[in-house]
Amino acid sequence: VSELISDAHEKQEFGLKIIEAQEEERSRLSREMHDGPAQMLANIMLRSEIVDRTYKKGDVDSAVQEMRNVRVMIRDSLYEVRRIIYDLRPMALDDLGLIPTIKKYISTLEDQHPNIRFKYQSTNERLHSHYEVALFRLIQESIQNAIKHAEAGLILVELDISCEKVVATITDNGKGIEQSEKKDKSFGIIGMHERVEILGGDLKINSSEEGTGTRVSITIPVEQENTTAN
Amino acid sequence: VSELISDAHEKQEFGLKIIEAQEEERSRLSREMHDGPAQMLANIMLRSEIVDRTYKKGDVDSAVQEMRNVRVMIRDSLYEVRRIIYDLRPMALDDLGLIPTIKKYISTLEDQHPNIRFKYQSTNERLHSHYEVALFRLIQESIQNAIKHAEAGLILVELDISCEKVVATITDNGKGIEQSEKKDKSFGIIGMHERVEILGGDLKINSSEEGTGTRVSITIPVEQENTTAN
Amino acid sequence: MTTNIVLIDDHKLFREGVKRILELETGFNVLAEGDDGSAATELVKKYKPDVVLMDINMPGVNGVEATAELLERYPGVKVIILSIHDDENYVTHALKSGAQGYLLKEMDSDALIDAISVVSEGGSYLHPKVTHNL
Ligand SMILES: Nc1ncnc2c1ncn2[C@@H]1O[C@H](COP(=O)(O)OP(=O)(O)OP(=O)(O)O)[C@@H](O)[C@H]1O
Ligand SMILES: Nc1ncnc2c1ncn2[C@@H]1O[C@H](COP(=O)(O)OP(=O)(O)OP(=O)(O)O)[C@@H](O)[C@H]1O
Ligand SMILES: [K+]
Ligand SMILES: [Mg+2]
Ligand SMILES: [Mg+2]
Ligand SMILES: [Mg+2]
Repeated sequence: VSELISDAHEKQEFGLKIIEAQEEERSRLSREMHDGPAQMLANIMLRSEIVDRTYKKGDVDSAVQEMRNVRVMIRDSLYEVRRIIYDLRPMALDDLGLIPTIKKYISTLEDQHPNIRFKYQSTNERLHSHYEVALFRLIQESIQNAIKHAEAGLILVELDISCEKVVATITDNGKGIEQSEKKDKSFGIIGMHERVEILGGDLKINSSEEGTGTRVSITIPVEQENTTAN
Repeated sequence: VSELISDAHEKQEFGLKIIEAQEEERSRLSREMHDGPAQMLANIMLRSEIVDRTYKKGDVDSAVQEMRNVRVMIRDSLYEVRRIIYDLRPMALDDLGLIPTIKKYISTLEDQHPNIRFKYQSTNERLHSHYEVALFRLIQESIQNAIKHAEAGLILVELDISCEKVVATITDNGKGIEQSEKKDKSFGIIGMHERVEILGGDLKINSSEEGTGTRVSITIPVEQENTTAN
Repeated sequence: MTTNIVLIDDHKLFREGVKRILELETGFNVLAEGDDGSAATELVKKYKPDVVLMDINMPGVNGVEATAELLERYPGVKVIILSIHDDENYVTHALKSGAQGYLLKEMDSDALIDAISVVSEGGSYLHPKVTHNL
C-alpha cells in the first residue's frame, strides 16, 4: 500500500512540474503579447492621433507623412502577430512533418546567422505529432541558444530518425556555456530538460569554456505512426 | 525489471497526454490569434490603404475621416489582444488568491448570466500557485459550460478549502448534458479530466437529460503553502 | 507658463509619439526621456520636471518600483503612470506607489493633455475607462 501511495505521490509531483511548465509558458506568452502586439497597437493609436492633430493645424503634408508611418506600424504589428501564431504552432509541422519544417525554419534564420547546416537521415515515416512538435521545439531552442549566445562560426543541426529512436544533435563551435552566466529568468534549458523527461528520453549538453563550443544531444525513444500497436 | 519498464512506459504515456493538452492549448490560442488580432489587423491594413487612396484623389477630408474609423478598429484589436493576455493568466490570482479571483471573475459574467452564486468555506490559507491556477481553470471551464450549454436559471459555485483537500462543485438547474451532442472539437471536459488526473484528484460529472441539470464535482488533495514540508 | 516633463518608457516609438503630441501643444515641454525605471531618479534630479510620465512594464526596474523610490526622494514631483492594462489590480497597485495619475496607453491626445494639466495643478487623474472598472 505504501508503495502505491508513493507512486501516486510521484505521479502528482511529476504532474505539478508540468503544470508549472505550462503556466510558465502562459506567462511568457502573455509577456510577449504585452511587449509585442499590445504595445505596438498602443503606439499606433497614439500616432494616428498625431495625424488628426497635424491635420487640424492645417499641416496637410505632415499629416500625410504621419499616415504613412501609421501604415508601416500596422504592417509591423501584423507581422508580429503572425510570428507569434507561427511560434505557437508551425503549420508546416502538421502538413509536411518534421524534416521539411526544420529545413524551412532554418531558411528563415539567414538574417540571424549566416552558417547553419542541417544534415538528416530518416526512415522517412511520419512520427506521432506529439513527438514531432516536441522535437521541433527542442531543436528550435537549441538553435536559438547557439545563435543568441555562442558567437559561433558554424551551427550544425543533425537529425537521425530510426525505427526505435530519434537522435538530434545541435553543435556549435562558439564560446561555450559560461557557468557564471546562468540567469534566473532563463527557462530554455530547464524547459528542454522537462520536455525530454516527459518523453522518457535523454538530454546531454557538453560545453567547454575553452572556445571549443557546445553540443546538445537529444535522444528520444519513439514508436512510429505506422508501427503503433493501436 | 519488467515492472520498471512498464512504470517508465506509463510515465511516458502520461507525459504524452500532457504534451497533447499543451499542444491543444497552443492550437486553440493560435486559432484565437488568427481569427482575432491577425484578422483585425489585416482589415486595418486594407482600410488604411483606402485612406491613402482617398488622399491621393485629393479628398483630404474623407481621408482624415477614414483614418478615424481605422482608429476605432485599432482600439478594438487592442482590446482583443488584452483579453487574450488576461485569459492567459488572471493577474488577480497571484496577488489575491483563489477566492477573490473567482468572486471577481463571476462579477464580470453578469452580462452572460443573471444568476451565478458563489459560496465558499476556507481555512483561509493560500494554496500553492499551481493548485490555485488549476482550480481556477477548472471552475472557469465548468461555469462557461453551464452558461453556454445549460440554459439554467441558476448556476451555483461552491468551494470548500480544508487542510488536506479542496472540493469544488458547480451545479446548474439546466437541461443536462445530451450524450448525442458531444462534438469532436470539444476539449473542455477532456482537458478538465487531464488536469484533475495530473493533480491526483477526482472529477465527477452528474447530469440527467430530464432537465434536473448538471453537477460537476472536483476533489483535489492539497498541501497548503504553510504546511508544506520543504 | 510651461509644464516640464520627463518621459520614461522602454518603447522608443511610443516615446516619440508622446513627444510629437506634446510638441504640437503649447505649454508642454519634454525635457528628457529614459527607457528604464532606474533612470527616473537621476533624470528628475538633473532636470527638475513638474511631471514624470512613467511606463509600468519595463525591463529592469518597473514603473511602480521606480515611482515609489522617486517620490521618496522627490515628494514634490507628480507622476502619471502609463499602462496597457485597465485591470483594477494594476491600477490600485500603481496608485499605492504614490502616483497621481493613471493613463491607459490607448489614450487619445486630449486625455494625455488633460492628465498632465490636472496633475501638475495638484489634482489626480484616472483614465475614464479605468474609473469605470473600479
Ligand atoms: N550554445 C550556447 N553557447 C553559449 N552559451 C550558451 C549556449 N546555450 C546556452 N548558453 C548559456 O546558457 C544560458 C541559459 O540558456 P537558456 O536557454 O536556459 O536561457 P536563455 O537562452 O538565456 O533564455 P531563454 O531561453 O529563456 O530565452 C544562456 O543565458 C547562455 O548564457
Ligand atoms: N452544464 C452543461 N449543461 C448542458 N450541457 C453541457 C454542460 N456542460 C457541457 N455540456 C455539453 O457537453 C459538451 C462538451 O463540453 P466541453 O466543455 O467538453 O466542450 P464545449 O464547451 O462544447 O467546447 P469548449 O469547452 O472546447 O469550448 C458541450 O458541447 C455540451 O453539449
Ligand atoms: K512601453
Ligand atoms: Mg534559450
Ligand atoms: Mg466547454
Ligand atoms: Mg513597457
